[in-house]
Amino acid sequence: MSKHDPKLLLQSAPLLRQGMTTPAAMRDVWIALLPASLAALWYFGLAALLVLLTSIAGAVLTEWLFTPRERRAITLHDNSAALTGLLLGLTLPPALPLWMAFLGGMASIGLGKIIWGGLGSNIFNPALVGRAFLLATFPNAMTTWTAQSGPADFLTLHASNLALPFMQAPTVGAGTDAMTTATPLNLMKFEHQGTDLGALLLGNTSGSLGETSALLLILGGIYLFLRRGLDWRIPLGILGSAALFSAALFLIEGDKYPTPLFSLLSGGMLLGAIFMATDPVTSPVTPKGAWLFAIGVGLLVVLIRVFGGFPEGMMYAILLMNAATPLIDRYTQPRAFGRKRATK
Amino acid sequence: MSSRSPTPPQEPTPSRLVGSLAVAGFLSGLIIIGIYVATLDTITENKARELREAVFRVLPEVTQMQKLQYDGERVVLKENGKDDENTLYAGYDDKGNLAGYALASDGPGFQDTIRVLFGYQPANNKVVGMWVLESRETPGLGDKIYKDAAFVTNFDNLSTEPPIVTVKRGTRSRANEVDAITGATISSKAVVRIINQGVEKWHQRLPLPGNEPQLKSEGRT
Amino acid sequence: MATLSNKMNAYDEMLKGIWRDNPVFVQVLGMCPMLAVTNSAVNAIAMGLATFFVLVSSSFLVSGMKAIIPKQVRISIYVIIIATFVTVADYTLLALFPAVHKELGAFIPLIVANCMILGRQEAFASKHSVKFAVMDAVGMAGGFLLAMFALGSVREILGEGKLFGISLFGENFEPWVIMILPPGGFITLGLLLLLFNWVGERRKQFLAQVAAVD
Amino acid sequence: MGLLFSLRRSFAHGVHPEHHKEQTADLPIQRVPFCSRYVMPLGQHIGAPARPVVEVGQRVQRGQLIGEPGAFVSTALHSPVTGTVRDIGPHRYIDGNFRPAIEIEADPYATQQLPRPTPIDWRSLDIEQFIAQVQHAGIVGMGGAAFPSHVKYAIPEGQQIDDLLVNGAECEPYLTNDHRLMMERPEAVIHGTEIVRQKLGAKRATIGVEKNKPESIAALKAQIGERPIEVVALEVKYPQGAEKMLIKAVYGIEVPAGELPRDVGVAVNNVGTIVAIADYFDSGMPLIERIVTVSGPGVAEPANLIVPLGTPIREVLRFCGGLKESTREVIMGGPMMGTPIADLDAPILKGSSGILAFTAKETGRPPEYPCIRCGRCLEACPYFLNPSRLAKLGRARMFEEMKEQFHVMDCVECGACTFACPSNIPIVQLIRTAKDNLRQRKG
Amino acid sequence: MDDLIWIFISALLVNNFVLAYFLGLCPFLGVSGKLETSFRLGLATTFVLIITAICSWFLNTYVLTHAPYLRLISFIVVIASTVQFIEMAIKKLSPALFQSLGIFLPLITTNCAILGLAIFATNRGYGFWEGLIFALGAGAGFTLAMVLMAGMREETGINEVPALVRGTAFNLIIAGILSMAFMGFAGLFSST
Repeated sequence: MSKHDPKLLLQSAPLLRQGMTTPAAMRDVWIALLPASLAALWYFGLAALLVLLTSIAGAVLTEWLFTPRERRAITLHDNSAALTGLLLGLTLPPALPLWMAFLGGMASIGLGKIIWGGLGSNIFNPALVGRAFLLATFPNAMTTWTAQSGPADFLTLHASNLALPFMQAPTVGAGTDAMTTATPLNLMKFEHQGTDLGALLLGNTSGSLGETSALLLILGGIYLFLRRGLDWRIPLGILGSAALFSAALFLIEGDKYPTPLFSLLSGGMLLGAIFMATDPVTSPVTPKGAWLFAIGVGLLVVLIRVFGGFPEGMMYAILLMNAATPLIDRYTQPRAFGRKRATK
Repeated sequence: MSSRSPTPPQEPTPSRLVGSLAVAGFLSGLIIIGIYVATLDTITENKARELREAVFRVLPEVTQMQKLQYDGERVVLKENGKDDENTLYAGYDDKGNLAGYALASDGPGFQDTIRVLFGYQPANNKVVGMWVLESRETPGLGDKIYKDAAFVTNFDNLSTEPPIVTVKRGTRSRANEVDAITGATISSKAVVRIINQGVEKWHQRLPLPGNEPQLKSEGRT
Repeated sequence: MATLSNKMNAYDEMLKGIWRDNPVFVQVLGMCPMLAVTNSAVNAIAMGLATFFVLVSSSFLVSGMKAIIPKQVRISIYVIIIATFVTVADYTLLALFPAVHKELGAFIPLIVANCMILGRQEAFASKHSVKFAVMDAVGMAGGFLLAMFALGSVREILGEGKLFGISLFGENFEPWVIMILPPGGFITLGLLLLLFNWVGERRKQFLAQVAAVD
Repeated sequence: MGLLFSLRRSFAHGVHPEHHKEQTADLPIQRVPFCSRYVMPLGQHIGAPARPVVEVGQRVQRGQLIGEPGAFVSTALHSPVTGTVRDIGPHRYIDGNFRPAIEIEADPYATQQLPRPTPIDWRSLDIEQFIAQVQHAGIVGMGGAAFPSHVKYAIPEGQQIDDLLVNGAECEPYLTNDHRLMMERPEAVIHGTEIVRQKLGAKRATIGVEKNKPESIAALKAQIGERPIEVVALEVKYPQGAEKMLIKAVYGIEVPAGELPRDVGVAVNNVGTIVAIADYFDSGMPLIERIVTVSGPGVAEPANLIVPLGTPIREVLRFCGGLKESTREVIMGGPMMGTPIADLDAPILKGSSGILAFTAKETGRPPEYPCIRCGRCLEACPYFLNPSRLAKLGRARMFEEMKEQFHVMDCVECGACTFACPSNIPIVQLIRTAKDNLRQRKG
Repeated sequence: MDDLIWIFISALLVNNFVLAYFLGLCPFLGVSGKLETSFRLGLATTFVLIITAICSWFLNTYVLTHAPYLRLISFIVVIASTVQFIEMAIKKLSPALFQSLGIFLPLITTNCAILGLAIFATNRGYGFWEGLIFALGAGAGFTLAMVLMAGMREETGINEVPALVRGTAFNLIIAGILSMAFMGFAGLFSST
């Protein structure tokens, strides 16, 4: 009479799950990046589209190549490789040769992710690893900024976009020099010249594809926040500490240093604070750790921008704090319930 | 694999230990002194030639030079000995007239310390040439401070009164302005700053016109 | 000793340093010069040759004098011997190739601190006959030189589009600047090691397959 | 902060699963008819198993002692029916394994009527006698953990219980047995609370009920009268019913790790337990039946039932119209912490608060993704542990580190982390494995 | 004063001994598995670097002006014996300190960071204070790199790093990316 019931599963509790899944979380980031990506197309035309697509292609192809066959279905399904490619693409200058964008996508995934054991195991933000690699490898191409073409010349392409693989952008002369412009950060660093805040908000300045429009980035951030897709402490901590630091500098010597508002709206500050630093894999998992991390990023950005050699320091600030994340996590373990204080 | 020692292990006396160390040290010293003596002439010659080339590069129309030293009060002749921060070189033309001084100066660059040698004519507050002795600036960008001829020639005739400034490439208009290298503004500025510091340091020390040190030995190049 | 040399083949001793026990790829020794001066093939070879000279001469001397070196102070004496040869190499390079010496700079004296050299004295030269010690040193230093050259040429080819200063891809080649910078050194060596591991793994698999077929 | 706290009484962290209580919340408690065969496992509570005191073939009365406590941390066992002992030996337990049990065949001709109530004068008992009575009555924690209740009342020298906390939180989804009990028998709840409060010498008693049971709260409040009892409405949050979380929610006190509620002067009892005690002292009838919620999408007619202990689960489900075709898994207890049932012929136990049947929709495990350290599990964990780290260390089998640095032994396995994980990582399962390993190493 | 600050920042961040000069790679790759050990090794190295700076300044000022050819050998001998002497002194004076730091000392003396510091300080003609600050910055930079590396290695130790990658190759690539991140410090305080 006593028989084992073969039809019954024996999965252990809990059987209930909340609705969010990892691929869905990644999709949310895609949606949040949509306005900024569309703005890139609006401002920079077809070139932007091509750069974004090639960097995504480089990332996805590398992911596919180096993932063991049996895990491909899962890793490609989680949307993360393509997201890395898109994030990288948004940090690139519009006139970048496409082969470099492709290589950057490969470096992002190869050096930033696969080597470490795939999604979730990496210490550094893969997109920024790709960008740091490109910036160190092709410093000239990566700091050549072109003026916006605007929607009227949507189809215009930069000759440099189509450079042959491993070759330089074809023309370096008066023709291209006329097209290149300085980003707001360049103007600030080297000429101590501010940029109209309205332009910074809307995004009709030069810069990397996804960083120009502060307004649309904030919009994406709000969407992500509402979807619980980001740890609000990180953007808040970064922007807050950066604003305080630059406000202090501005008060000391106003004609030399930028206003805090300029600091927050210019360059990759918002793109980094909202979309890069908040990458959960590479930021601390504990709330206290998130604050420390964010403050560290904020201070480092201003330090590098103001006292360092680069006009923009967001990428380096995030990478450096990524490196410190294991330590931060270790020393900010939450105080376990009923225990005196946090132990390491 | 290990070969066993044929003799039973025996504790050598301390004096033997010290003795063998001393012998080793002595022999090593002999070898080192030997190679030092053997190569000294070539090395000295190499260094002198290198220095001469550098000095001739930064001072136009110079054919002879001599080493000087600031001793705290004035500039005196220094025949040989180690170079230090108070060493400078005077360059002379065919006729033995002073053409200018070659001054070394260093300071932080984009990556590491940059050391430059620049030709200076105190009489008309002019830098007449610049040569980078040492730098680890970024290849392809910062290294243009010595690889980019257009940048180097900026310093061929540059007024130091008021101090030199860098301007955006192509906008050079005044006598004290230097065209920065596109994409390597920091390195360009570093070179200018290093030269300004050098000028500031040396301007007061150099002898007044008329008191210039004479070329001591004729024919010495 | 006679029986020992029958078992050991001097050429095997030499060859093992080049692949199986390669000091860089397998034993991970001498990393500092390996990374610091491999930004061009010429520098890499110059450094490799200087190391070669120091290692082979030290091994020769140490194995020749092993009977008279007291055990208690052997390390100090090895260091003195090595430092002497390094000084010799330093001055020779300075006299004959001042341009190369300028590039290598402080890293020539640092050959003294290359753990591979002291390691070979302690682990091999002090226990074997002169012939084997020299063969071993030649193998190890050869392996080191080879690794240096591999890294140096990869970095120079990608970093400048040249090999031994000769342009390979024409004027328009876009150099990969990172390759001549420190991160490029780390990453390239890491990837080379990865390749080395992978080849080793494939070889093992292949051999296993062959064995299975037999 | 204080104001905020008084407005929203709860603990920090935790999760909000959909509570699914609507299926049974309005169904009055029904009695299940007797069936023919009952199995009473000797060990159905934490602690030592009971020792049988009957023999095969012996006739037993309903409520008769059939097993005596095997140790102090152990309780008595009573026959749920009038009938004959058929077997004393291994029987299927809910996990599918065989465990020692007493099988009783019900006498089909017996009325199964309870004897006339013989109230016990609890007021005259001293604390030791009270403890012995509770142990004799076979009463255990009815919330699911089945910890012998009398053990909680044995307060060491020098300690004093100031507060009796009655746990009516019922935070597990689907379950409504405590809710119906509080609604239908509030007087028994209050009465039992008074008995235990007075016996423990506590000054006050508090009944904590989650806000999603307003009828219960109202019913209880109506019965309090002048007694020093307070009913507290708590925020709806899982795991509110975990002992230490409830204490935190009600008093704002954290019970130090490794210590018991009594160390902060509180004793916690489930409402079911409290009612069982009240019933025992009113009627002399020990624990032989309990209220079970039968629910879940796989059950045809969900219900709240009074079920004699030892009733085969199959019989209970049959009373509820049987399982639907789509049922894939049956759970004893709640969906968050319950135990999967391997064999439907296994019996209802003292700790069986619910029998829940689930379909493919709930049991289908979506593919597992790598941990992206999103931190949702940290925000879920009521014990402020780091589940993501624990799961990773668990995979790497670094158990010592889990214990020393990340306090894995503090985990109560509430499952909130696994519930919250968007990557579908079986976190609590990995933690259980680690804890088992650590316990075995110690043992 | 500005000079001293720049020497410190440069040795600490911009031209980090490990990440830009490749000095001290043996311990960096070998001993950075555990955070605790890494930190202590970093401290001990800093200590030896400071001794080295003092020794090399002394040698440069009083001995090597007369016999420049003895530079290498005298650095090695003097530094090694000074460290040995201090090691013995610590052992006697403070066994606790010896336990936590002293055990690393013999390891460190053969480290190329030590000799590298002496040679760099000499080549650059640093004076006493400059040398000392240089040593302090280099030591702090070494410790920083060690500690960051150890944190990352402990973290990745429990991740599923591909078997083929695990080991030195992986550590080198981590170091490479860290070195890339440190490039962000280039030009720090040199442009103002």
